Amino acid sequence: MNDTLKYAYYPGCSLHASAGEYDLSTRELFHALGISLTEVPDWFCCGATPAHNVDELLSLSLCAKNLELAEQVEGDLAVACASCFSRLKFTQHTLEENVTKRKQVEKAIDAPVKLDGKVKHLLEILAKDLGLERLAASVSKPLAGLKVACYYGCLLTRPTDVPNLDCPEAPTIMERVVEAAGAEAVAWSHRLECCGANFTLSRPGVVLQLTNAILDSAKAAGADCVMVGCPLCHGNLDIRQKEIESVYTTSYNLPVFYLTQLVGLAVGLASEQLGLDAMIVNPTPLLKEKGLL
Amino acid sequence: MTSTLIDTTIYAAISEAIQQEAKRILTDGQVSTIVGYAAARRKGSAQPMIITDAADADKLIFTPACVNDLVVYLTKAKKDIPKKGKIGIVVKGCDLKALTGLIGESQLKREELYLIGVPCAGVLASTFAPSQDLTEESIAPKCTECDAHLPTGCDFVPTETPLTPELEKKYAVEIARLEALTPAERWAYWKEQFSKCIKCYACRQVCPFCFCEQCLCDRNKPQMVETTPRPAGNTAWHIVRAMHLAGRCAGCAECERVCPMDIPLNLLNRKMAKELKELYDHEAGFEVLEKGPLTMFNEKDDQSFIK
Amino acid sequence: MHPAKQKHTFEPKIIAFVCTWCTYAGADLAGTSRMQYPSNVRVLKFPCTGRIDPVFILKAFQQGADGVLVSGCHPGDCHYIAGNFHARRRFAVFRKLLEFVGVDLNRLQFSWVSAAEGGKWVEVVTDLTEKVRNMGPMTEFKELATEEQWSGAINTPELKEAFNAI
Amino acid sequence: MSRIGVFICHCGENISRTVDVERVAQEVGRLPGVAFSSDYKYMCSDPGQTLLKKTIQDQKLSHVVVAACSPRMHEKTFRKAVEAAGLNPFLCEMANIREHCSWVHENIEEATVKATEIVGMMVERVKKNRVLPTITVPVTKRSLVIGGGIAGIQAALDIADAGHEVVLVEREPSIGGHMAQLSETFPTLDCSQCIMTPKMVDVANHPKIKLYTYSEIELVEGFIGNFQVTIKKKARSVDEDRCTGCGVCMTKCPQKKIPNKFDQNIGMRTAIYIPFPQAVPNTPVIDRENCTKFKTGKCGVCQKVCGPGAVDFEQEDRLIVEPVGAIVVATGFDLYTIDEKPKGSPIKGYGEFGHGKIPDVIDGMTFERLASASGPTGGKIVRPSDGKEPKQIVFIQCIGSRAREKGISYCSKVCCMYTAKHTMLYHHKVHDGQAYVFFMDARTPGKSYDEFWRRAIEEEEAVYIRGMVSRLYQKGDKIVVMGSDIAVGVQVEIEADMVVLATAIQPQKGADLLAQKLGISYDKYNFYSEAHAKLRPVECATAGIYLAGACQGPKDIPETVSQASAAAAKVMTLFSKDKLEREPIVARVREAGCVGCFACRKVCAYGAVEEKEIRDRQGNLIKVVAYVNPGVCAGCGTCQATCPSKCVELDGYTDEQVIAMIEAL
Amino acid sequence: MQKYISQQNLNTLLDTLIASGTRVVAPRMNAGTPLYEPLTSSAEMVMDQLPRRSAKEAYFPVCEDIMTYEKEGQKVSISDIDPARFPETVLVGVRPCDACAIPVLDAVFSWDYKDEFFLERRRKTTIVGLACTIADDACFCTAVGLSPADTKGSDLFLTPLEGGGYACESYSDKGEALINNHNSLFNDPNSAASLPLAQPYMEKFDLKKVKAWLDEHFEDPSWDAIALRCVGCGACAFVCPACHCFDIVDEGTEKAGKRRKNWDACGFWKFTHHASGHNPRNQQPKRYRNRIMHKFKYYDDKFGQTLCTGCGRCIRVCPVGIDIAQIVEEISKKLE
Repeated sequence: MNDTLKYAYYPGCSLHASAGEYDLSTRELFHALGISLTEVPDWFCCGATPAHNVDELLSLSLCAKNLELAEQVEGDLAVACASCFSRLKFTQHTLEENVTKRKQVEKAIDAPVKLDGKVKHLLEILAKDLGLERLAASVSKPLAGLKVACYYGCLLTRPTDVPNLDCPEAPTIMERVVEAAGAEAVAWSHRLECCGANFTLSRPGVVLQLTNAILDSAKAAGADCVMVGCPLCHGNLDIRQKEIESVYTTSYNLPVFYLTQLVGLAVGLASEQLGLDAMIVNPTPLLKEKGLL
Repeated sequence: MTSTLIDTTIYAAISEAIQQEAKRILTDGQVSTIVGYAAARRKGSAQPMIITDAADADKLIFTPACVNDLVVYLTKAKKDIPKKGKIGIVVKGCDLKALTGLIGESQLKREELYLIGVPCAGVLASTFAPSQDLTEESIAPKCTECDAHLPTGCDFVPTETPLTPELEKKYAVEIARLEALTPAERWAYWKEQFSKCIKCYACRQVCPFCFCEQCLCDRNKPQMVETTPRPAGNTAWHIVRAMHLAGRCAGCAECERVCPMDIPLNLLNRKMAKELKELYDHEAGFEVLEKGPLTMFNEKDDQSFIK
Repeated sequence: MHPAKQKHTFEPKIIAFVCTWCTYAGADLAGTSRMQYPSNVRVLKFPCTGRIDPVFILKAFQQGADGVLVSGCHPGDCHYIAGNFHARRRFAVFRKLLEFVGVDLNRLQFSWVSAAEGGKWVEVVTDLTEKVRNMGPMTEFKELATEEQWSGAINTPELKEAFNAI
Repeated sequence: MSRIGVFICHCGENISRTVDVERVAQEVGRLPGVAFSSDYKYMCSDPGQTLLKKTIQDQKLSHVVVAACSPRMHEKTFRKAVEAAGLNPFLCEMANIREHCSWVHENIEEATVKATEIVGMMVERVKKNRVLPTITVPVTKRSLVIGGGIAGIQAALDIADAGHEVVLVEREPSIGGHMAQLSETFPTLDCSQCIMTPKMVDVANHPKIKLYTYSEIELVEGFIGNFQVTIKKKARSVDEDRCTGCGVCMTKCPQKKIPNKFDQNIGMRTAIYIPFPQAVPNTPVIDRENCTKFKTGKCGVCQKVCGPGAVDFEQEDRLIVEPVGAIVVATGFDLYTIDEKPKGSPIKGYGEFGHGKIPDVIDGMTFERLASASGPTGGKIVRPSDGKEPKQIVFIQCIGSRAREKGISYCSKVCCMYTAKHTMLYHHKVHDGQAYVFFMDARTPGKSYDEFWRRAIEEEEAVYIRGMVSRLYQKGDKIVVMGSDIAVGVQVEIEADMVVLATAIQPQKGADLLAQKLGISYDKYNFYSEAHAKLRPVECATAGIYLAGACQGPKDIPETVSQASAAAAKVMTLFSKDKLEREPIVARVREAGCVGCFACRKVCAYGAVEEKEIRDRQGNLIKVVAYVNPGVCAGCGTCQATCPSKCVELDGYTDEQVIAMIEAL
Repeated sequence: MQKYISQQNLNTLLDTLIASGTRVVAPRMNAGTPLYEPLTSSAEMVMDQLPRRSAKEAYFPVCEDIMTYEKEGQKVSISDIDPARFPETVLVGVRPCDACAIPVLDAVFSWDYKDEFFLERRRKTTIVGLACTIADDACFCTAVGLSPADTKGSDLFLTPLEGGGYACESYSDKGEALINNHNSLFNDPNSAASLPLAQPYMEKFDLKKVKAWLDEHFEDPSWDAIALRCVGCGACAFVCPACHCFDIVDEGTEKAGKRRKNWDACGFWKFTHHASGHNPRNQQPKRYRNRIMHKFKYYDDKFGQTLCTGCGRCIRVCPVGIDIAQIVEEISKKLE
């Protein structure tokens, strides 16, 4: 493996909006780790969760086009958002399997479909391409004593055979990464439960119920905070936490970090480089308490 | 027009290295015999040489005229070569593939061989005099498709690395041309070629894989293939031969080189190799295989051609 | 009642190499069910398609066959476990070779016909016969057989006439 | 020149209606080598056969062609007749002019021409036929049975009762296998050990059965009727002849806390032990890994207390060679490991179900041991974690089975039934407890099986929930089981005290290695393959080797027992003759030409090709050639088509015969 | 009789002959290989290359039928080939190294047994020789005592001249006849000098010495050194103008077939392979030894001639670079 890792970078819409801190921390962290990210020129929405529910061809074409754009940039395609990751992977998988659909899509985007390029979630890049040893080596401020509940949500590892990020039902990649960063990953039950995703707008009740269960089990497992790799999960767990607490008359006060933020801290990046101030549940007390700020 | 030269300057150093090594292993008794190349009378020409005395080691050379696949001398078909003790042999990458295949077919044992690998930029085509320079035009067709300039897994390989320019793949081009023709046109092409055949069996005798003690084409009870050098028998012979080599031939192209009638025999073998690659992703000669593509099967093999 | 046969100017010679357990039995079934098919086919019985040597196909063409059929058990049904799997590879490769030397593969048919498929046997044989009949005689190998090296040739005007007559 | 006789049969009118038989007879009469040619109304009739025999003698015929129906109909008939007339039966061929001609063509001219050519073809063929002597193979009337579970025991007893010696080899210290571990058995709920142990004792006492426990198959050579089997008898450290089975050694052994595999490691045993009280033989074995004597050199109590002085620390593994004529493979099954993915296996684990992490998540076999009266808890169903009685218990079916994404797509067949049984056993012992079962489908075919399942629901109050479990996790001392009830379409969450996973049935570890020793084939799961899925379900493709029980695929006890008896019957059939006769259609190697490339061996599905050394008079090795074992060869001829120099020939289908037929056309 | 013929007239001559139904055999390209083959037009003729195979096949075919058989019932019937059917042939552009081999072959085919097939074809063939202007380092005709302008074996001999055309001289009635029948195409000889002839650089062998050594050394270690590497093909014999061994095989079916005569080569292991399985020449060097012995000793013993014309073909085609010229040269030095 050559030493300077190069990637095409597909931030996805959220990272240019609600999840700005994810984008920021990602760029900063990768820069710090000496991994080069080049943003895919003219990338556009992957269609996220809605598109494929209404028009499969559309969602496939959107991703296929993005994949084609990515070809211009050297290196595999690095993706931060679990949803984008899932969609891009799905597209590759579907078009691999199904020639007819591939033909349709090629017609739609008026270009040959490129399936050879690899789509990788940030976790994959940290854990596999860079490698846990090298990651651990670049840690200057180990997250000693920090108990982290690693939350995968639905899309990172499932369905079987599509993302191939880790074992779909009993993954460990997040734990391995955060442990490389010196933190302690707690064993808890709701790592892969659904957070309700975009029902947050249409059926908030459902989402509250689900997110509450998640936070509850994280807390029960003794976690100080939650780590996610998905803007939407982040939204539901972080932004809604106060609301959850009030509805279920309980208190969690669990900061919800993006993986890049926690790892960023470990490699010694400053809070502003990681956009910690953008977090709703204020992490500062916790980090101070643990002597990480 | 003058065709661009191919750099063979390293061949001198290689010859030197071969001589040193040959002397060494013969003196310390590691091997009893070495099969290599030596210079011959005609200008620039080379010939196979079998030496058993360290004193002869400095006769060994490597030049663009060292065309032979010496591996043939290790096969059962060549009983007369003394085969006591370990035998040393000089092999180019292409020759090595044949050797690998022969191990897979229980004809050779690696531990009984001492392999002197030759880094090779290419050798001369049979249609050019041995005195010719090695150029993009005079290079043997097989060398234009070579993927084994540096032999691997040998006991000794000189350190030189050959400069190997990308060349137009002569067989690939010719196969494509023939495939584009109609069956009738292809038949006409091969008919003309095979009509020249005189059944001298040079193609068979130099082929490392024609190690059969009795070729079925020599049998007369039953006579599977006409033995007479007539168009019918010739055609049958070359078809049967290509079939027998399918999946085994790794393209040393000796059959084609030695054919006194210039029949492009290796075309058939390369075509077969191409098909086996496409059908079963098989490529001969890279590793010792327990079973060849035609002695094994996969339940999911293509059967689109079967009703 | 089968349709009245019309006479053809050319009746192809079809040679079929079949395995005894499936296709031969299938052909028997066609017989016991009194199905009708062209009489051009001549059947050679083998224990298994695995026994069928490509040389036989070559020989058949040399002996004047206009079409050749090779048929055996469906994959998985081989009486000898895997004979037909080996045959499948062997012929997949051999037909490519024949094609490359200029044999029209429409004259060479492979099929799986089980002991229960009398109907399929009839269909396969009929189709091949019709196809080859429309293609006309397989002259390539026949011509070869009559050709000599120029040096061995002798004046045979009557033979030439005879051949041109074909 | 040969003197061939050709007999054209009219088959009443079946042939003569569309084939001009006289004309065929005439034309064929002109073929080179034909000495006699005539037609007759019914060749297969007595007078027809008499005519045949008479003509052979009068005309001094060298070969015979009978043109009639399909050889598949009457070849045997005519070859017998020919033999009776003093000719070798294989010098007679049939030309099929009925099924392949008269019945499928209506035009008399065409049919007659075709018939003539068919006969002509067979005439050329028969000319090249050789005299073939029938092959006979001696049969050693002893049988090897591999595996001492119910399958092996049943097969062994059946064969032994028929009066043939049986060598029974078991890997564990005692026979009994999995059935001995079970508590009760469906659908009758009779105690497994009560019906099992008597059979085990029968084996031990049977004069015709030679029992090797704590032993494994090392090497298998030879072929049907003539196998040489090398058995490795592992060092037991206890002399079987001396040991009286008094058990003092075990009571005195200081190492008492060793998890007992037989009890799924929930019960404990000593270092010198018998796996369970009814073990056969009742001779302890020292588990050298855990024995203080072997670890430190000290201790040796067992030796001191052993009256007969049976304990022998110096004992070593022994190799024993047993000649046998047939082999029954009954190696049984193993349970799917629900932990993390086993190394190097395509099969993925169920880490998410917390097995191995959550103590009260157990598998079905562990539940059997809990429920078993002779088990570690004396039949009390309690939680491994705290010994409390579970009041809420959840059974989850299809763990591994029918889970393509987990690497196993087959159904394990017995889980539906034993889970139903478990709910009953639980209900019988914990009256106030509640059992839940998550299932995909309930598969209960089999005599009074479905009734049994219904009973579990209707009388024993098990709650069956159709749907799979998505996740379970420890919460306090409860296990939260989250799943979906797809029948109702709601999410269910149960706080259970104990969870039982119905894990899939898999072949024994190392099944593939044993198969390679035996030269039998196996599928991608390592289940052994039968010769034919429908018609030869208990035979292996390799002659003389038979299958019994779950080593071939998931089976319950009754099925296993019947297959074991079937296998035994096959063995007895084989043993019913002193010599094995088979049609001499086998491959032979022309050693003079063979170059020993062994392409033939590579394509032989029967492992019939062996290596043979050719030596000169001084004994120097000239070359190694292929040798086809006529006892094993099945006669497919794939080897011949593969041999580059055609140095292996299939009798009855030689190149000479084939080419002659082609040239006849 | 001395004459001159222009290239154009020569072509006209050949075309007239072809038109008259005579078979005109001359060097032409067949799929990229120069071979002696029947012409359909003089335009096909190529004079500047030595054909890959020798001219011998014009009267000693690669393969010819010598009888046919048929079987019916219990009897066999045989019919012969009628030599009258061999075609009239004019063989043009024959190099001296090919032409000189013809008298050599005549000797063996008309010795104790008269081979009607060979002799009749000879009778019907007129040989038009051509002085040789092309030589490479495999050529050694001069070394075996011949020359690029040797007229032995030719009925008519052409010598290419400066400024085109050929001086031609007849050496037999056949040659004479050819000129007379087409008189108009021949002119009187002119003074133009002939083109420079080929000059094989190999020095003349002392064939006496060679034979003398061979007489004494049937068994000799050097045979291994010479031919251990021989792979046992028939290329050398088949391209040789003087090799004349043949094999006879029956080919056909149970009902009918032919008996055929094919070229054979002493290099083949089968050449001396007995039905018993025994092979007196059980090793390749022994087989190759026969090639040298036959050419430079046995044939001399029988017919007082050498069975090699130094055309160098076997040297050019040998797959393993066996060089007969070098071998003979070394042998000739052995006695010094």
